[in-house]
Amino acid sequence: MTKPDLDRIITYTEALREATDQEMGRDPSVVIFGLDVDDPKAIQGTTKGLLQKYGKERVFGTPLAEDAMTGAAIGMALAGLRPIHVHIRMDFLLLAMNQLINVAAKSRYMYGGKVNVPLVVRSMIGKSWGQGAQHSQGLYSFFMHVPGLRVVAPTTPYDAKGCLIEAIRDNNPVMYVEHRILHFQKGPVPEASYTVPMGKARITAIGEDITLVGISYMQLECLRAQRYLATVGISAEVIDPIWLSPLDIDTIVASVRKTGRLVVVDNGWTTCGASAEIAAQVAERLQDERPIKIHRMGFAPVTCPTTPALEASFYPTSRDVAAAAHCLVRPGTTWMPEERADLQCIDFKGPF
Amino acid sequence: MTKPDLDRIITYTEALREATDQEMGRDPSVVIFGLDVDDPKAIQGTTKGLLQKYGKERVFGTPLAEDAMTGAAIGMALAGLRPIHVHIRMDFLLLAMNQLINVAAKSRYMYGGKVNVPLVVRSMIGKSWGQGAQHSQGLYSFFMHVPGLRVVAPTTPYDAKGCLIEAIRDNNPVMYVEHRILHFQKGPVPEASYTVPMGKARITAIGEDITLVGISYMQLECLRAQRYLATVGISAEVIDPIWLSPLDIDTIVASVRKTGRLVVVDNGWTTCGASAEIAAQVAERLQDERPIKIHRMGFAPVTCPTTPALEASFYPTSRDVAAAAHCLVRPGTTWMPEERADLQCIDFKGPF
Amino acid sequence: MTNESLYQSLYRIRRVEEEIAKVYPTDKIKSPVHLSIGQEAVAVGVCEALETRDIAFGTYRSHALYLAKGGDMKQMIAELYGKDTGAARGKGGSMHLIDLPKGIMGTSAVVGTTIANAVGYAYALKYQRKDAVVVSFMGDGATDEGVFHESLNFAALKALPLIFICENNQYAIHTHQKLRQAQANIWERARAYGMVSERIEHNDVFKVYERVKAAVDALRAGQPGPYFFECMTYRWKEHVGPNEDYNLGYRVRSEAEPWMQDDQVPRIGALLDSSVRQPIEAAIEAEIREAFAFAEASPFPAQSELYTAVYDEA
Amino acid sequence: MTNESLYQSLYRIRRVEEEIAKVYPTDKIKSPVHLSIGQEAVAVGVCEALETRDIAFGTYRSHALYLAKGGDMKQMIAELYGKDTGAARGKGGSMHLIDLPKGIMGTSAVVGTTIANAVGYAYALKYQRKDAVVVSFMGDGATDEGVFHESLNFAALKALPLIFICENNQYAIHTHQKLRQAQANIWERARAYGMVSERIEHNDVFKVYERVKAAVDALRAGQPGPYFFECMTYRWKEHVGPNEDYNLGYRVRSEAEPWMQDDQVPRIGALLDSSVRQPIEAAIEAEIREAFAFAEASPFPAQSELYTAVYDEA
Ligand SMILES: Cc1ncc(C[n+]2csc(CCOP(=O)(O)OP(=O)(O)O)c2C)c(N)n1
Ligand SMILES: Cc1ncc(C[n+]2csc(CCOP(=O)(O)OP(=O)(O)O)c2C)c(N)n1
Ligand SMILES: [Mg+2]
Ligand SMILES: [Mg+2]
Repeated sequence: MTKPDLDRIITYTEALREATDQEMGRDPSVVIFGLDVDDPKAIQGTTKGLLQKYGKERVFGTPLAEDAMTGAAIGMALAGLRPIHVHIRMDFLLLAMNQLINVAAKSRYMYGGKVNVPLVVRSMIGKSWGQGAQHSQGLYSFFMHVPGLRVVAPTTPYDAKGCLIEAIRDNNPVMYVEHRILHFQKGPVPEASYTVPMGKARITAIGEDITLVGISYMQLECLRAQRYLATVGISAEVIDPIWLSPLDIDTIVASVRKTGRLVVVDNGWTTCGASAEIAAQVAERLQDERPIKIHRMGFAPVTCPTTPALEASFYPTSRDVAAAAHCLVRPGTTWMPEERADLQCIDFKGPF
Repeated sequence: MTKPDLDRIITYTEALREATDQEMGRDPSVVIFGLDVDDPKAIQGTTKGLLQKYGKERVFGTPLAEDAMTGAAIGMALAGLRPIHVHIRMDFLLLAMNQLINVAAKSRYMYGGKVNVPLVVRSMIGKSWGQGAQHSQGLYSFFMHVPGLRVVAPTTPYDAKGCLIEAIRDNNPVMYVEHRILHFQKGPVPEASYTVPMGKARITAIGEDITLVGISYMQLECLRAQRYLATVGISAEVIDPIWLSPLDIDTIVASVRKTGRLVVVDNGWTTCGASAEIAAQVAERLQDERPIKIHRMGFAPVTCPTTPALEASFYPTSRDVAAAAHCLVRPGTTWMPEERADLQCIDFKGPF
Repeated sequence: MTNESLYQSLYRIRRVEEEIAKVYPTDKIKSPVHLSIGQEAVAVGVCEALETRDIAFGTYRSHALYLAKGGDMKQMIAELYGKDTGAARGKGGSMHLIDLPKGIMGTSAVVGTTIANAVGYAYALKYQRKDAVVVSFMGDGATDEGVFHESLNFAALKALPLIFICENNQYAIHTHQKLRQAQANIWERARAYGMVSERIEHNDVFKVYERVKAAVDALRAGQPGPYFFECMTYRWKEHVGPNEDYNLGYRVRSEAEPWMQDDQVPRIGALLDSSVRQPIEAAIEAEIREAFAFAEASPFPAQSELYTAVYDEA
Repeated sequence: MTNESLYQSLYRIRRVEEEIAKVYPTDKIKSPVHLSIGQEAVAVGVCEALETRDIAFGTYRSHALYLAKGGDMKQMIAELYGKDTGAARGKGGSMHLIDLPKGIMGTSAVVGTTIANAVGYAYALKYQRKDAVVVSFMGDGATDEGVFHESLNFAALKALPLIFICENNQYAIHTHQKLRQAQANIWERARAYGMVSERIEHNDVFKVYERVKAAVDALRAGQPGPYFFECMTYRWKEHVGPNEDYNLGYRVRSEAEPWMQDDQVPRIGALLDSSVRQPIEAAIEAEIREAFAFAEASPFPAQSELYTAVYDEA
C-alpha cells in the first residue's frame, strides 16, 4: 500500500473526483451516471469537470428511475463497461433493491460463472440540517447480508480515493458508501493513482485497554472518543474496517484478543446491522480463548427525527462513545467527558 | 394464551385461510390482495373461498406492481382499512422496499404520531425443486433492522393462525413471513379465533445442555436435531422466537443462562442476519454473568443454486445442527448422526 | 370559489413563503425548504375545487398545497422550526406536512411515493362508499418513476375517485424535462392508461380551477375516475432553499420572465377592489406574524419524544 | 430467413419442449419449467431477423428464445437436469439460460428485470460503436411493472439500438390482461414514450419476421431506436409445468382453439416438400435424443462447486 503523501491535502469530495477522473482517463469503459451527476452542483463537486472532459456519453444525468437505471447499469456491465451509478441519498437505493440483490449480486453465480458485473454504486448517507426520516439512513447491512456484493465505506480522503479506484477495477458489484459529513473532511492524498485493497481494515490508533470499531462517519467519533479517554488514562485502540464486505474480522479479533473489550459504533441501526455481525463474530472467535466485553452503539432505535432538538440524541457522539467505553473498562463507575470544542462534531449547514 | 385444542388437526395453509376468514368476517375493514390471491390456486389455498364469500372489492388480484401496490396498501391503511398484501415469494419484496421502509415504517413517526399504518404483508420463502437464486431468499433481517416494522415468522399451524390474527389487529405494519415447506405442516388449531401475542417466544423442547434457536422453517430442523442429540445423551432446549420484531430476547437469554451454549439456526444468510442479532444480544447480556459458547448456522454464504446436487448443501439440515451442537457440548469430538427416515426433511415436489 | 377566495389563498401562500425565505438565513429553520413561489396557482386552483373532506397527498414541495387545502399555518411554521407544536411535532419538518382535519394526508421526501398512497386511499374511499375524492400532487420528475406508471394503471383499472395533478415546472432539481423524457407529453402517457387527461397551460388559476372542478363534480356524481391534469407552471426560486439560482447556468432568467409577468397573485389581486383586497392582505399579514411568533415561542419537543410514536401501541 | 430455416427453428423448439413435458413426470428435471408451446412463432420470427452477434435478453419462459437464437441444446437440457455440463453449470436451471457465444445474455425469474438490463446493454453497444442490436423479450405481465416504464423512457431518450418484444399471451399466470390493465393497448403505451410501436396480431411468424427485420435493418443503418412490438400469441400449457390447465377454470379451451388451429409449426411445415421437411425433422429428432442422452450421462456438479462463482476473484 502506498504511504500517504503528507504534503498534499485535499477534501474527500476532491479525492472522489480525482479517483473517478484518473480511472476514466485510464479506461474508456468507465462511465458515470445518476441523477444530477452532470448538473452545476456536480454531486457536491465529486463529478465536477468530468462532463467537459469525457463527454455526455460517459457522464450523464438520468431520469428519476432508480430501478431501471440500476438494471441498465448491470446491462452495461454485462456488455463490458464499468459503470459508476451515483445516488445522492442511500435511502433511494430502496428503489433499486431488486436489481441490486436479485440481479447484480446473483448474476455471476446463477449463470454458472459465465458473466461478471463490474458495477460501482455510490450512495450518500445524510445527517444534520433536518435530513429527517427519509434522507439519513445507513443501510449497508442489507448489502453485507447478501453474497455476491462488496461493500466499502471509506472515512478518509486517502481511503476515499484508493477504495474508489479499487472498486472500479473490481469485477464485482461494489456498494460504495459515503457520508455527507465526511465529504467535508480534508486529508493527505497522493496525486498518483493507487488502490486501497479490499478486505483490509486499518488500525487508526493503537491502544491497550479497549477496541473501538467505528464505521463510516462514526470512525471520526471513535477517534475523538479515543482522545477523551486518553484524558482519563484509558488507552483505546481504534479500528476503521473500511471494507464491510469482505470484512477484515481478523484485525478486529486480534485487537480484542489484546484488549478484551470491544465497542462497535455503527452509522446505522444496531439490530441486524454491521455492529451485530462484528460483535457476533468476535464473540464466536474468542469464546474459547478469553472472556471479553462487548458493547454496540448506533442510531437510536427510532426513525430519524427532523428537529435538531431530537436529532442530536438520535446519533451517538464521541462523548457517548467515550462514556460507554469507560463503563466497560471501569465497570461500576460512570463518567461523561466535558465537551471539548476541538473534538466537536461537524454539522452540515443547509439548505440541504 | 388459548391452549391448543389437540383434537382439531389442520394444515398451516388452512390455518392461514381460517385466520383471514375469521378476521374478514369480524371486521369489514380487512381486505386482502396481491398477485393471484383470487386465482384458482388461491395462494396454495390460503385465500380459497374468500373471493366468493367477501366479494371482489375485498379480495382481489392485482397487476404486477409490487411497488405501487405496497404504496396503495399504505394508502388504504391510512384511510382506515386493514389491508393484507400477499406475495408468493419474499424475493419480490425487493421491489417494495421503498414503500415498506421509507413510508410504512416511518409514517407514524415522521407525522408526529398522527397516523398509523395497520398493514400486513405476507410473503413466502421458497425451498427445493429448483427455486434457485431468486425464489429462495429469507430476507426478514432487513425488516428487523428498521424501526417501525414488526416481523413474525410462525412455524406451526397454531402460531400461523394466532399470529396472523394478532398481525391483522395490530395498528402497525407487520411483515408476516411464511415458508413454503411449512405450508405442508399439520397441527392442532382451535376453531375459535385467538391471537398469539407479539414479542413472546415459545420454548418448544426443554433441555439442559444447549439452547437451539430455530427461525422459521429451521425450527423444524432444530426439533429434529434435538431428537438426534437425545440419542447421544445431550439434552437440548429448543426455542422458536416466532416474533422477530419485537424479539423476545429474555426467553433466549434465560435459556442460555442455564445451558451456557447457544446455536442459532437461521433460515437466511448469517451475515447481519437474525442470527447475528441474537448472538450479539446474548453475548452482551451474559458477558458479566457466565462464559457461553455461541454458534450460528444459516444459508451457505453463496447464492442459492438451482441444481438439487448443490441445493442440498446450501441449507443446514437437522443432522448438521445436531453435529454443531454436539461440537459445542463435547468440544474436541466430532459426531454426525446417521440419517433417520422419521427425521428427514420434507421436500417440496414441483412444478413449483 | 370567488375572486376573493382565490386571492386570499394565493396571497397567503406567496407571503408565507416570502417570510420563510426572509427568515431562512437566520438558521431558525434548520431543515430544507422547497418553496413553491411562482407555482401557487396550481395548488390554489385545485384546492378551490375541493371540499375539506376531500383528501390531498403531496410532495416535499407542498407549502402551497398545505395552505391552499386549509392547513393550519401556525402548525406549519412551528413544524419548520422543529417545535413540539408543529404539524408533526417537529419530527417531520417542511417535507412531511400533515393536517388530518383538513384532509392533508402527508407529503414525502422520496419522489413519487405519495402517488401510490393516494391511489390506495382512493380505493378505500370507494370501498367505504364515501363521498370524497382524492388528489395526488406530483412533480414532472415524479412521472419518470416506475411508481407513476404502476399507480396510474391500477387507478384506471379500478376507476378510482382520484385526480392526479402533475405540477410540471419542467425541472427536476436542475435537470430539464427534455433531458429526462424523449417527448414532452406527460398527459398523453397518462391518457394511454385509459383516463381523461389534459394539459393546462400557462399556470392559469382559473383554468386549473375550472377543469378540476368539472372533474370533481363528475366524480361526486358517481362517474368513474381517475382524471389526470398536467399543469404547466414554473419555479422562481432555487430547487431547495430561499434564493434564486439563475446564476448556476442550468436555466436562464429569460425563461422565467414570461411566467413572472404572468404572476397570478397580482393578476387576481387586480380583479378586486382595493377595499376588498386590503383587508384580506392585512388579515393574512397578521396571521403570518402570529404564526411566526407562535413558532418562536413554542418549545422544542422534550428529549423523551425521541422514543415516542415509533409504533402505535394502542 | 427461408421457409426451411423457419420450420427448422419452429419444429426444433416444439419438439424439445414436448420431450421436456414427457420427461418431466419422471422427476429427472427437478426445477420449474415454463413451456413456450404455442408461442414459438414470436421467438422464431424475431430471431430469424437477427445475427449471432445481436444480443437477446429473456424471461423465465425462454426455451423458445434460447433455441431460436441458436442456443446449444445439449447445454440447455443438461441445465434443466441440474448437471455440471449445463449452460449455467446447473446453478441456474430452466429460468436462467445463457449462451454467450450466441448472444443470449440471460433470462430471469423476477418479472421485468431483464428489460432494464437490455436497455443498459444497448446503451453500451451504442457507446462502443458496435454494429449489433439488442432484443428485449417480456411478457404482457411485465408491462405492468414500473421497470417497464422507466426502461422504455430511458431507451427512447437515448434512442437506443433496441427492439422490445412483448409476447402478449394475455395472461400473467392465471390473470387475464383485462384484470390488470384498463385498456388492452400495450403498444400504445409504448408509443407514448416516443418510439415506433406496433401490434402484430395472430402469432404470425412471417409478420413478426418482416416487421422485426425492417426494424433491425433500420437500426443497422444507424437510424434511431428503439422499436416496440406487441406480439399477440397464446400459451397452450399451464403457466409452469408440463400439463394443460383448462380444467382450472380461469380460461376455457375454446379461447385456445383458434390459436391451436393456426399453429405455425404445421403451417410452415406444409410449405415444404416432404423431401425437404423429413430430413429436417429427422436431424432434430437425433439432436434431441443426443441432448437428453448427454444430460442423462453428465455428472452433477461437485460439492465444492457450491462455493465457486460467487465473486469474480480475477
Ligand atoms: C426517489 C428519489 N430520487 C431522487 C430524489 C432526489 N430529488 C429530490 S427532488 C428531485 C426532483 C424532483 O422533481 P419534480 O418531481 O419535478 O418536483 P419539483 O422539485 O420540480 O417540484 C429529486 C431528483 C428523491 N428525493 N427521491
Ligand atoms: C416481480 C415479480 N412478481 C411476481 C412474480 C410471479 N410471477 C411469475 S411469472 C408471472 C406472470 C408473468 O406474466 P407475463 O409477463 O405475461 O409472462 P408469461 O408467463 O405470460 O410468459 C408472475 C406474476 C415474479 N416472478 N416476479
Ligand atoms: Mg419539476
Ligand atoms: Mg403473459
